[in-house]
Amino acid sequence: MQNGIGILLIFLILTDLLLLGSSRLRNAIRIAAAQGVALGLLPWLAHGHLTGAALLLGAGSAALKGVVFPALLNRALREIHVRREIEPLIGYIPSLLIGTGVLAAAFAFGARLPLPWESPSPLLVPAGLFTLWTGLFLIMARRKAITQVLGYIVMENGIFALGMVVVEAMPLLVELGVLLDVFVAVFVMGLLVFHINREFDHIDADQLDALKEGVP
Amino acid sequence: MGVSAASWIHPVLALALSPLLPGVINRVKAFFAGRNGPPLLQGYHDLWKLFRKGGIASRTTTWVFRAGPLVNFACLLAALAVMPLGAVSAPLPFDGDWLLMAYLLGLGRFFTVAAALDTGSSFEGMGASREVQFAVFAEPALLIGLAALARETQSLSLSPIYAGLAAGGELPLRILLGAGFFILYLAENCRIPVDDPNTHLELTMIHEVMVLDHGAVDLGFIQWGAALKLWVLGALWAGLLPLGALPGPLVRLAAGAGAILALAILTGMVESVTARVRLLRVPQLLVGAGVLCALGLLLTFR
Amino acid sequence: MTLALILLPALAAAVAAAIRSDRLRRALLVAVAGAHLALTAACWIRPPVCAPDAWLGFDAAGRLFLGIASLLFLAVAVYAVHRLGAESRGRQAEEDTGSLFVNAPEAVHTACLLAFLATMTLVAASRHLGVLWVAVEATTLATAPLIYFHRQPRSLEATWKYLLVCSVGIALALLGTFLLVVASAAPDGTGGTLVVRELVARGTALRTPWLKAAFVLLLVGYGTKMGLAPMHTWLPDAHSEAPSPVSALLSGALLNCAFLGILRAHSICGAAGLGGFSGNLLAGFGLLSMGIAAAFLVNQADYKRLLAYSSVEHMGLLSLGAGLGGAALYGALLHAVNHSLVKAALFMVAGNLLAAYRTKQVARTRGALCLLPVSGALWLAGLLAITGTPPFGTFASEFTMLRAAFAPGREWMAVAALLALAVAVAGMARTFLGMALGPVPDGFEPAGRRERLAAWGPALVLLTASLWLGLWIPSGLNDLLGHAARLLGGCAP
Amino acid sequence: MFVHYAMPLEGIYLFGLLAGALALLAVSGVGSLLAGRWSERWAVVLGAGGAGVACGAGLAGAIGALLCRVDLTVARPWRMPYGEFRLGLDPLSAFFLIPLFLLSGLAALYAIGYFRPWKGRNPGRFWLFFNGLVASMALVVAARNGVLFLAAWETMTIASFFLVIFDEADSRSAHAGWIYLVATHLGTALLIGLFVLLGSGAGSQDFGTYAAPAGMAGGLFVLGLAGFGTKAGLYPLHVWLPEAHPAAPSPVSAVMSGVMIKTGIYGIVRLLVILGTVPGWCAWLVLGIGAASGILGVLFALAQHDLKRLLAYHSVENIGIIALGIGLGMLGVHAGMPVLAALGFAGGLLHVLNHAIFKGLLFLGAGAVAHATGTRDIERLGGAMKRMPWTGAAFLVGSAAICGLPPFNGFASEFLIYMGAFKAILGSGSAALGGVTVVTALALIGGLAAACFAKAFGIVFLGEPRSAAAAAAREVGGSMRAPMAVLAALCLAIGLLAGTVLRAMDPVVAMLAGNPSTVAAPGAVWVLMPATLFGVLALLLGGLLLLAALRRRLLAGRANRETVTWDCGYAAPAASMQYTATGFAQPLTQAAEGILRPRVESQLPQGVYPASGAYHADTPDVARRMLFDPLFRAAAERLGQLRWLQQGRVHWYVFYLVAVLALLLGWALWA
Repeated sequence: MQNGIGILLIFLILTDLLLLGSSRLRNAIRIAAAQGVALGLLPWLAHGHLTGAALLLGAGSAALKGVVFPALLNRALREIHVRREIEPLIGYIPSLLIGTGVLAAAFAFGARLPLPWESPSPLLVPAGLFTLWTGLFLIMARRKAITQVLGYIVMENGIFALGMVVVEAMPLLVELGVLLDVFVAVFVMGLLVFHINREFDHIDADQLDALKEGVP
Repeated sequence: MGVSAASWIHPVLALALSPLLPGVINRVKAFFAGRNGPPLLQGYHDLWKLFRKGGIASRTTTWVFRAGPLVNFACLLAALAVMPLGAVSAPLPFDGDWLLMAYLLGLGRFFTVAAALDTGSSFEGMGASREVQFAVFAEPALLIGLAALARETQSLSLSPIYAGLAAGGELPLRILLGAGFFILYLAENCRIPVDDPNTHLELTMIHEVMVLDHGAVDLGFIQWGAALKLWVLGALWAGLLPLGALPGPLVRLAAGAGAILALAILTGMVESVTARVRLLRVPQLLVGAGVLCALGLLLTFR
Repeated sequence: MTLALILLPALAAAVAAAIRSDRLRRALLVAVAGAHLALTAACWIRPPVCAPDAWLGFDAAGRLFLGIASLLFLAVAVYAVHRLGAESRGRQAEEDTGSLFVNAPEAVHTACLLAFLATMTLVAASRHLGVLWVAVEATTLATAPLIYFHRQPRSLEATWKYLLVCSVGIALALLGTFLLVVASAAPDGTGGTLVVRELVARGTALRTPWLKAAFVLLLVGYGTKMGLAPMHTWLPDAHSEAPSPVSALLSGALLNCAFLGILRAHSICGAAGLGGFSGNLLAGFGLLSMGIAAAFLVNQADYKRLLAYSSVEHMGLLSLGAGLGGAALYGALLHAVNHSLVKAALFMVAGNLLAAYRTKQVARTRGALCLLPVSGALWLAGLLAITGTPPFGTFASEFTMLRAAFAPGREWMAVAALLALAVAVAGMARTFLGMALGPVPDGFEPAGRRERLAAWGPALVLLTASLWLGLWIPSGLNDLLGHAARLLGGCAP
Repeated sequence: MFVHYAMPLEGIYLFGLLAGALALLAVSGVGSLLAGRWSERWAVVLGAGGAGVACGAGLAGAIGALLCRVDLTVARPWRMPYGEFRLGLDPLSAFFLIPLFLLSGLAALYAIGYFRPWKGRNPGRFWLFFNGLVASMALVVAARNGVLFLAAWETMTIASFFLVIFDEADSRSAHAGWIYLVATHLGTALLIGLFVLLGSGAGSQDFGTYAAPAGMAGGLFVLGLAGFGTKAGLYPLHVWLPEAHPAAPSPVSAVMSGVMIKTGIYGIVRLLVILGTVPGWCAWLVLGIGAASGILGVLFALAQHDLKRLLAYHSVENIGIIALGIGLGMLGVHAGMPVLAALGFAGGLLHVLNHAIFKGLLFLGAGAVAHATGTRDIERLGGAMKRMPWTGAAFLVGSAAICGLPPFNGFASEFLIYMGAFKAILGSGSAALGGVTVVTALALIGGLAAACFAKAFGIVFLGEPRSAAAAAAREVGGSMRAPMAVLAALCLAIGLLAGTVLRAMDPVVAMLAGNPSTVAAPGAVWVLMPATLFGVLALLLGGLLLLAALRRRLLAGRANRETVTWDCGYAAPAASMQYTATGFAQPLTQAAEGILRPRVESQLPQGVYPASGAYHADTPDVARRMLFDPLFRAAAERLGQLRWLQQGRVHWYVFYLVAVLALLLGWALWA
């Protein structure tokens, strides 16, 4: 079990680094999907035994993040003919360097937040935080609106990973509500991306800067 | 020395003798100029003549124009009621009476100025403007000087002040205030070096130009008022002399009147030896008077 | 009762989406709003009893915020019906850029409005932090389409920013919620809980570092939604681009919901003996928000953005009051009520001005008092109310908070707050007066043009309510405020 | 004292009268607004009638309360945080209520005629705010609870604010209104701090429980001085005054300048009562500010050529004189010189009453002139005396009174302050110095004021009209004349009966000068207002009548001719040849150029036969130009620099989130 979860978390971190370095949107979507599926296993691995709730939840999130979201995003990609993230606000190499730095920080934070009980894995908190940060970074450092949606999903993955450790404190209903919200959020974002593409003939979020304070 | 029958003599004396003062001054000036000059009693002749003439006034004017001379004259009458002479108490003394006196002069000035502006003449407007300007500088000097006297004699009414002063007191103080009050006397009465009462160029006049349009009775009251003003301020100055030593109120009154006449002679002399200063210099002159009075006040802080 | 309050608008939303006839749908909107307010009133008069560990139920704080939301919604519903009636069907030109656009289908709009009410009710009702999170995120999702009612680039951009920034923020709040479970769990990892009452009861048993981290995440997350600087950046865009009725609801009701979330977290920290920690954070964010907002209020060129920044400032004031604690918390709750009333009214008046002048530019809006006598007068009254001038209620609440702030050792907070308020007054007064006074610009119909009752009625009602709260606080409200303040760790003055 | 402490019953009656007046004001204001939707006539009847009756009742109540020395407090619960309806009526309040109701009532009567030309607008809008203003002012004076006071205080501000911007189509009113609103708001901010600190000791905001935290009395007094001084118009916080007063309709200017700014003085005095003792330097501060306000106020007045602006600056001057009086009083209390204290406070407070009367009169007069000619520019007026004899006579009385000339009321109050100063001078060291300061300042102010009103009255009312509008002026109607007549009569009456007025004021003075026994003892206040003084004044008037009679006799039966003004031989005197206001004041304004910094546009005559020449001097407020405007501009610039925060990129917005989060988490977990 320990190894299983350890491997899974390593996988999580590596995929994050991949995301930081990948310019092809299609790849990025695949990676995120893979994360989602992997996370679906997490509750099971984290608690050894298989409660119905954990199963349902894992399956649900895996399905959502592994199938629905990629389908959504790929469809969007097809509609708007965007292949890749061209000249991101922060280049790939710097992104990776920063990423490694933040990974270290994540471990530091993890050390500051020791799980009160014997943790399924010491990697859990750092990996979660790092994934969360990766998502945020994608939102901050990439131009395409669709990449930002992706970033949001990755960020959700990170939070989900951290959430799994407390799965049985979270009532199933609430967890489902959370999943529903995330789904609708991503769905609406996707819709907006369509609209942006239609209105502006591009989906470069950094060019959406009509609303700002003119200096008097 | 409180209010006595003698107190009432001073106002009468002032009314009677004041027309003499311009005559005296002119006579002295004439003497210095080597002329005979007008008779001493010319002032009385003028009044007699003016009070018997028919009036003439500008169409522009209103009742303010006619009220001016009367108010001014009434103010001086009231001022006489609080003005002691020769250390003889005034008829109606009270604490702070000098304030009333100063402000009565102010009231008179205000109405004279108003009357001048009522004609709408630019000359008289000019004179009025200068009059109020000089008053701004003269007022503080006068009050500071009186404050010095009050502090010196520890009393708040002219009569006790001058009574106390007559009994003795600081010589330097008397000299400083004497000089200061003399300048005020010249300025308030529009004498040389501040103003030239018998010039014939309107642009240079102050007091004379303000009364250009007045005639007959009004002019009479103006001239008499001017003479009274000479007297009142003269009395203010004369009080600084140590007349208290003299015996009996009547003698002291006589001495006071004599002092006022002497001041008139002095004025005549000054007028004949000095020239009129430039209008821009006048404020400096008055500020100088203020400084003298302030020094006097400082002397009392010891 | 509780469920009815939540389900009524939710179902109505579904129905509204299906209704074809505009007239019917609008009638439904107003009717549901009225019914909801009636239920709310009933819930105020006889609070429904609920099990201690129930997830849903209205405690004092919940009832307070429910009341605000419900009252505002009715007023806005009436106004919105008027505005929708005035909206043109086909393509129309955007006020300032002149770009052509069409409106989103009105059915969707109405449905979203009702859904928005449902989610806000859920927020007020939730006593379980997980449910709270779901509800708050749901409000975001329900409002995004509302902001994008005018299908034009600027509002699209605003919607994108709103959705992205708020979703990210609230996601952080979710993480905070999880950490709270860890903080509350027993050593063996079981027994973690998210029921607020339960958490408060456990008090100091909660794990400090986890609780601290949780609070920071919740504060940043919900603070984003509440519009605390520097996470407020989405707010001016969304408020200025949304149709005025929606702006009114966002500013008056939505921000409060987020504030409620923060208050819940704060009360837990207080119970755990970390009141100082959370209090200082709240006060700090409060002052920062007030300062930054004040800076943007000076020489603000767009009057809807102006109102938005003013909301940021008042959210800062609320946060400051909550942070100061004690009677200031009472003041903050009272101020939440007052601010909602006034700000909603102002946004509705702004809507009238926008409709009349066809511009949001302050520079091109002159002589409102002559062009729209009623709206112009309300605009000035709103200025006085929003700047905390007695006898408006805002003064009472601000005075209560300032009085608490003048405690020894932290007078500087009171001074800083007063300074920010003064800057805000100077900035807003110049803009508002310039708009209200002066001659009507050429090309506009002269004064005396009739204004529809529906256009100014709701604003007048809300402002009057605020005025009334400045003259006399009804005992019912006073008790409620007191209870809520005590519940959240404060006290009544 | 003739009447001893009142039976509570009387007090209750008087109090009821007051409360009734307040209620009536509120009701009639709202009623007038509603009635105005249907009939202008009824709006005026309701509004003016309500104001008139209420002010009458209030005046009666206030005078009664002062004479009976009522001192009682009534409290009703008020569900406001820290709030309570605690109203009090003591000599101090009663005294301030007297001018308040008097002037407001007369202004209401005046307004009827003043607004008659404004057809087609709901007059209720005016009456709502006017009656509201009066009511709130009365409430301010009667309030005994901090929250209630502040509420009334700000209501007063709002009401007057709406009256200032009453002419909403005038774009300048926006500017005036802004300055006014901001200034008063800043003042109120200070007051909030003051009241909170005063109440911090006791848990309540009840004046009775107020107490200064140890060692903070001085600081609190400064706080109050700044807060109340903003409303009162003390230099340099007066900047709103010369903007707002001219912008407001004249009856409102009269009330604002005559009464409303006095609530600031009331606040300062009430604060003195609450604090009990303040450090000595506070007295000096008040003296200094008073002197500055007085001298600078009158200097700037001298340089104005908008009649109402000129009067506004004179309000600054007179507030300065009042401050001088109060400062002397504080000095007296501090130096243990009860008579000095009594004189100072008595003079200051009497000047409050007097200024209300003559400044009200002057504003109403100025309003009448503007009403008749359509202009307030002195340079375009002239010859009004012939056309508006009533207004002219009233204005003349007001001018003499404001210059402190006998026998009018201004002289009485300035006399007291002077006497206080001289008492101080007779005394020792520091007090004497204070005395000298006051004497010098007052003397300077007196001279300058005389110059200024010689100009204001002389140029506006005398000579020939300087414009067609001025030539076409007609006397105003009875409803506008009557108030001016009443006020003019009061100027003279108080001037001659000041002693009696002072007797009535004795309990007020006793509250401030402390230790009533010394004040009430012989040799106290009114003894220093000696009967002889009034004897001399009577002599003055008698002499005047006598002289007038004499003149008539002398001129009887003689030829009295009329002709043109003597013009140095120039055949056709024209109105444009007259001295202008600017020219009249020029010697003095030039002397004070360094302070006034006027903007001069002059076109000197050119050539041998100059075709034209012009001289125009404009004197905007220096405190505003040199202090506040640059300050506000700089602040706006600094704040504007923060705008890059909102530069439109959503990436940055998310970055703010992340940065804040990282910082706080770090701080939470490590610190």
